[in-house]
Amino acid sequence: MEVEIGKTAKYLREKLGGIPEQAKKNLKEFNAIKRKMLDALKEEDLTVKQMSEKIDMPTHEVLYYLMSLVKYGFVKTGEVDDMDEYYTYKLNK
Amino acid sequence: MEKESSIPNGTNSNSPLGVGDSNPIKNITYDALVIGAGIAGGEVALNLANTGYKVLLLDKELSVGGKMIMLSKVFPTLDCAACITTPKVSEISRHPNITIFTGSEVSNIKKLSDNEFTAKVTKHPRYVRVEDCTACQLCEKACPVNVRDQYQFGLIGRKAAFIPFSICSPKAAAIDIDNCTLCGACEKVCPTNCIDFTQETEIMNLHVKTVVVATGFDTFDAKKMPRYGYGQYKNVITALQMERELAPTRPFNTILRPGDGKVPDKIAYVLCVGSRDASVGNPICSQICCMYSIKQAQLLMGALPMADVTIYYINIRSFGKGFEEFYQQAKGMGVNFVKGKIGRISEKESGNLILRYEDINEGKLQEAEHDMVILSTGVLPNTGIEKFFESQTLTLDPFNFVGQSDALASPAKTSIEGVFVAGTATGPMDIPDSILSAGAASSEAISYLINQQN
Amino acid sequence: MEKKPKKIGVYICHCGGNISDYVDVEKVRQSVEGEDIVFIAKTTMFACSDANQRDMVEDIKANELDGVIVASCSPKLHQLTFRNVSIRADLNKYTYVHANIREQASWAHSDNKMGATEKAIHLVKAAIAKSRYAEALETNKIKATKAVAVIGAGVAGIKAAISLAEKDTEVILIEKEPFVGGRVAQWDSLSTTTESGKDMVKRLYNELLKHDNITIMTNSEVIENKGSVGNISLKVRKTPRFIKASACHPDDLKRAIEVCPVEVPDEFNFRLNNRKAIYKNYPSEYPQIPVIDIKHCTRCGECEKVCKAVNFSEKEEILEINVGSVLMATGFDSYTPEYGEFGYATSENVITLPQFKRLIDTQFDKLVYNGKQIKNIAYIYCVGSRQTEGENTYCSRNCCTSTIHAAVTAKGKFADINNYHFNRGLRTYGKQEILYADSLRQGDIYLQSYEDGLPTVATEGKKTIVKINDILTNGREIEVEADLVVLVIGMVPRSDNSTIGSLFKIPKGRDKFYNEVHMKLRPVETVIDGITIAGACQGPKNITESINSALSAATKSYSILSKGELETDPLVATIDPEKCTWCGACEAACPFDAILKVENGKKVVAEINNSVCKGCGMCAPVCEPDAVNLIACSSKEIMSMIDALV
Amino acid sequence: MAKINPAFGKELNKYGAVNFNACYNCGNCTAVCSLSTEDVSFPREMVRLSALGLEDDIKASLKPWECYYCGECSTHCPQEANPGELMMSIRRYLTAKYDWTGLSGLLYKSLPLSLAAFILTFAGVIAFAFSVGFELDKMLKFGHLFEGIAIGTIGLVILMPNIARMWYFTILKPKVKVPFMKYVKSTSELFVHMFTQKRALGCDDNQFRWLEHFILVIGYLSMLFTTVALDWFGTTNLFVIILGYVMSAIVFVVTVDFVSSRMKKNKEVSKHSQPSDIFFVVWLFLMGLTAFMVRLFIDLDILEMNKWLYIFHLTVLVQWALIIVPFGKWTHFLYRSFAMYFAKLKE
Repeated sequence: MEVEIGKTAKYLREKLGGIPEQAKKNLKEFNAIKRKMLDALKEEDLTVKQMSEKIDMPTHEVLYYLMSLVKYGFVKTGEVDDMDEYYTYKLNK
Repeated sequence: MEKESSIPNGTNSNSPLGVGDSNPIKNITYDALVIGAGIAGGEVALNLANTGYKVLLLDKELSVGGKMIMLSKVFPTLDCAACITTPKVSEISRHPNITIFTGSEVSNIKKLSDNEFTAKVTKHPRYVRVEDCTACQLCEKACPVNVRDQYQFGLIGRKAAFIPFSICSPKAAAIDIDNCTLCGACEKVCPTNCIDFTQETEIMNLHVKTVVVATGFDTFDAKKMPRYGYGQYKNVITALQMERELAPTRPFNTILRPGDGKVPDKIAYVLCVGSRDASVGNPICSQICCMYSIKQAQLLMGALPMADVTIYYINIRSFGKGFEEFYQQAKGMGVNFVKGKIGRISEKESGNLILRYEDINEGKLQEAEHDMVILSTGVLPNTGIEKFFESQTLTLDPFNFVGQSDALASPAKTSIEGVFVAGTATGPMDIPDSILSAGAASSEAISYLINQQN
Repeated sequence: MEKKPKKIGVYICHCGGNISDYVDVEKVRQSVEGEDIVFIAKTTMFACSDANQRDMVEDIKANELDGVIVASCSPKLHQLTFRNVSIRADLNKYTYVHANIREQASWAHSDNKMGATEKAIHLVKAAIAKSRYAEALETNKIKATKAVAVIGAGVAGIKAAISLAEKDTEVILIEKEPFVGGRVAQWDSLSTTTESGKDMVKRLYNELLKHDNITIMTNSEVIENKGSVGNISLKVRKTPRFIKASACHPDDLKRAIEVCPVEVPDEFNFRLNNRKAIYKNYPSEYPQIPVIDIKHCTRCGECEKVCKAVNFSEKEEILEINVGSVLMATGFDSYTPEYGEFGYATSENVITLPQFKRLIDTQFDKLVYNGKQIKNIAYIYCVGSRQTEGENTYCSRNCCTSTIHAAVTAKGKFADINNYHFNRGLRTYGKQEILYADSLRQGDIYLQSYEDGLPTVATEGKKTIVKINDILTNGREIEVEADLVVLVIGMVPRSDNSTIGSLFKIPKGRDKFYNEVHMKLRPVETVIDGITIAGACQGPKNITESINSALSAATKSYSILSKGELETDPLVATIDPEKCTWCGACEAACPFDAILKVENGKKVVAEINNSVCKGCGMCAPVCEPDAVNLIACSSKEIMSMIDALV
Repeated sequence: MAKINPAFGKELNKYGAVNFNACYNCGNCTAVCSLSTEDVSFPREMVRLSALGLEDDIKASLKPWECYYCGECSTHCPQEANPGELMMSIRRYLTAKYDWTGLSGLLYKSLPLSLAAFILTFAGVIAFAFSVGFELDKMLKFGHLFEGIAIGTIGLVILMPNIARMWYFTILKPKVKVPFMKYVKSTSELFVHMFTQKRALGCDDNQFRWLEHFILVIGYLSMLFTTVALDWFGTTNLFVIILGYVMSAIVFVVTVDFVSSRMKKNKEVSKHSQPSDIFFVVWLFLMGLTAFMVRLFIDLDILEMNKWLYIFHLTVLVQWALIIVPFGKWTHFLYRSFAMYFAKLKE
């Protein structure tokens, strides 16, 4: 079987007969969370706690996703509060 | 990077798109096989290569450098670990006598005669042709998937097409096939067309004259001590996770507690988590936890000048060269040392943690509140290596580390003549001791090789 | 002179925050990119990483650069790394210039970010100035002698010798004492094995004998060292044994020892008993020939009467040997307590741990000291280690385990003894923890103090009372009436380190033990090329650790010499014979004896021995007529650097 | 100033202590113990005192009685030094030390001696039965009389003096000053603990064990009251009869669970059970069971034909009253409550 360079994913997809369910689910979930978080940040800059209340998600998960979004360049870290405790996060425009 | 194609007696297995050819099992031959490309295995490979022997250096991870390359700074000199490992790693990967197989495993090791070992090498596909990858990260950018990054101990996410970490070697992307949605986005953006989903697991027959086991160590799984709440209380983390938070390539770019992103200011270290503890099956001392905790405490005091750091200990084991001075220095910097093992940790609604301990100096039960707790988890053997030896038994010690047949006079010798052991595969040790142990294994292996030639 | 302007590349390293946390690396880059010879100026997260090294090679090749500068950490760490980058890019490695902006800027001025950046800019500019004049140089190639002198025949030295000999390398094993085996020969019982120390030495010695490329020299001392790596010539003084090995029957020798009337304290048994002037420390000792301790011998002639082998006409010999590398395995000394320290020398019930170990090795059934049966033994830990007042601030690493091992052995051997351990926190690291647990289970009692509340030893009549404020019992004062107090003395650098060490110019650390170049990168090498260190001369170690370091050092010494040829740095001093007036100032200033006085036909001038000169520059400033020039540190280079700095 | 006595450990081993020397003083046991507090921290202190053999300090301490042996400290001990079992052994040791007769100590340390005592009492009962010609009425009458006399005598002659000695060791000798009014005011503490053992509720995951124990104590005391004060075997009052049935049934049913767990040794608490622990529960079980059956046989009117049953019951009763109550584990019941009372005084 000849496979075209640059289109090998298709080959494996066909060979496996589809995409692993878990991977599909995980991607869907991440995209939803990403959208929710970015929408929330469109309105105002938020700390982890505020985000947690706003999108109803435990703070530790908020931190994980938010920091991942910082890593991917969607979000950036803002100022720290007066107590030097919590940072706010904002959209990276 | 040309390494992968310089395999003697073999064709380049990664040749693209040769789909359909049923891969015949290749034979490959080297002088020495070094299992594990951590700091000990790397040192052995270098020593052997520098004296002219051809070495196959093999690691199951995607990068060489083992645990050390993941660390922040190292005690007692506070050199950054990367500054020490990266040049070594670079030397290893450039060396004409060393061939590196990452993402690979070895099994069925048989001793046929005195200078003749065979083994089966399994090379898992990376789905990236390493020699073509420029580590441009465009695939990483294009990949839509987000999963927990194992190289950051789950503190942050990464893509399914990813570069393991910034100083990894080989520095090339890899595809996490379990989490990949096979959307092909990475392929579309790759400027060198190095992504190749047609790659398959390769099996090779290896012939070598000597084997060095440098499989390193594992750390204690803190979840086995529910009374410390690891996994349940999000602000209880392990020292390796803190190591990442402190490292130059840190996930949060500052120190944050993972529970809610607060900058911690009362930090506690719990020593002897899973070491010196027969009740969890590991009665021996891990030898490094005191020192790495003291080191992290010093780094934390530097990163967060207002923070309080307390280390709860049974005995401080600062026994090595410059260690005691390093411990005294930490005391001088204001790190609190409290003698008493932590009995239980409970969580408050704020995410802060209550630590229960007996302050041995006072003989009194005490409770202390901290906003972040680091469990200094102990060193455990990386089990299973003995199962890969077939014709003769690789004997283990009572703690399941690789046994030393003549521990005092020839510490690198194992129960099988011609198989040597280096670094933490024999038991807990720090970096200098691992390197010395690797030096010893190299010496024995070179002598063995010379002896067989004569 | 200059054909076309130079093109260089400058790489400024973040050092993953080590530099960039304090120095604005981007600003540094901007302020140097405009310099005339700078063709490329880049910043990088880790200059030393494989990826960046690759980039550098590509940059050099693609842009045909004439030289590169990396502004990063100390050149001690990575100068070599980047010189090698130059080589891979087909540049002469001496066109590479290193700027240290970590130790000298970011670390030194972490309180002043502006100033640190400013300084870093100056340092990089100075490096650019140097690079302007940096010339391509050729390394010197020298032939190396494939032989290693191993100094010290303790277990580390013996093991290193065996390992080198196995690698087809000539070995000269030099031991100062008349017998080999060092400290390990003094112990019967060793931890983690049933083999005695003496048996282990015997086993290793027999292995030594199997190799005919090992020369064992006992009673021998190095007294002179010349040359440098690859070609080192040593003078060794060999003190005679005064006994001809071949000539005599062992029984006669035994008689000779019996009849000797001289008795001197036996150092081998830590002065617990006396030995004769003609002696062997123990029957199976190697070499298996007794020795006459000529310092104490009265020449009475009794031994000569019973044994033909005694030969007082043997003379001291000075031997010259040539080697390519020297492996130091000279070991350690035990700390000698001060007079009165925990009752040492003032109370007759106070002995040291080595003495105690000899005591239990030499006694059976009952433990008796000074004619008294011993029941209660108090061990006082950290005597001479972890001192708050005193020089030895370090931990001696293996005394905790050694003491517990002795205590367990004693309890196993003698009925009815009680062990009391007055410690400062047990350090039975790693698997040694099991021994500690065993000792607790057999009923040993541990009492702990901190540095500010050490135990006291008081003699009340015939009793010796040890008191401690025990932190394990809420700081209560606890006392033990001890029949014997054992001082757990630490390891200290050997008293003769200053003589033999300075002969080889081996640097010492804060703890006065020999110092390695880098604890993790080059743990057995010293800054003196070709001189490696092994075992406890580098710092406290147990047997396994000593052997590991000995084998590592052997590997290093071997890899230096295995090719038979060495490259040496061309960075040496040169003498302009025209200007030189031979005043001798340079010779006096040279720490490496690299300057020779020669007559060149016309006049007496100084000459540099290139293979010995380290290019340290000590000679240059003392030369009044300015006849000394340092290659790669020419006045032109230095002056332009100074200009850039100020 | 304290002098070490390393031989003391061997003495404690005779009371059942196992491997406590292995302790390296990390304090984990104190830290995991849910009853330990800043002011009253244990068990490590007791382990340390035992290792050093500081006997006077152990005798002066009430801490051994503050422990209800949930076993957490032993489960989590990194050195497997069994601090929980050590506390138990110290309680046995203290019981022996409080006992002025010295018999407790002998019985704890020597199983043959304990067995001999049981056999001797059995012989005594047989001898008595013989002397009254195995007449059931006489035996029943005597049995009832014996109960009253034994309670009084043992209380006055053995237990009261022993409590006094406990008070001497823990309050008077260590020179703790307690105003008289405090003695009066604190008495409530004594009875609350005696009847409820409420402190044991503080032990983790221990609610069921506490409840079982509580029911047993109430059942036992009520059975005692029913048989002694209300003359259960002699009464015709239906209420008393039923009460006796219920109470004795409670005693033997609950003890079955206790015995079986001792036999299985599956819980930390019962891993190192000593004969004295087993005697205690087994005899309690036998007391409940035989009393129940005796009354049942009376009601079925078949006791006359089964005199051996009553002799058996009487033997159990006599052994209980003469061995286990004054010198055996029964005394825990008293010492614990008094320890709480004295602890209150010390506050």
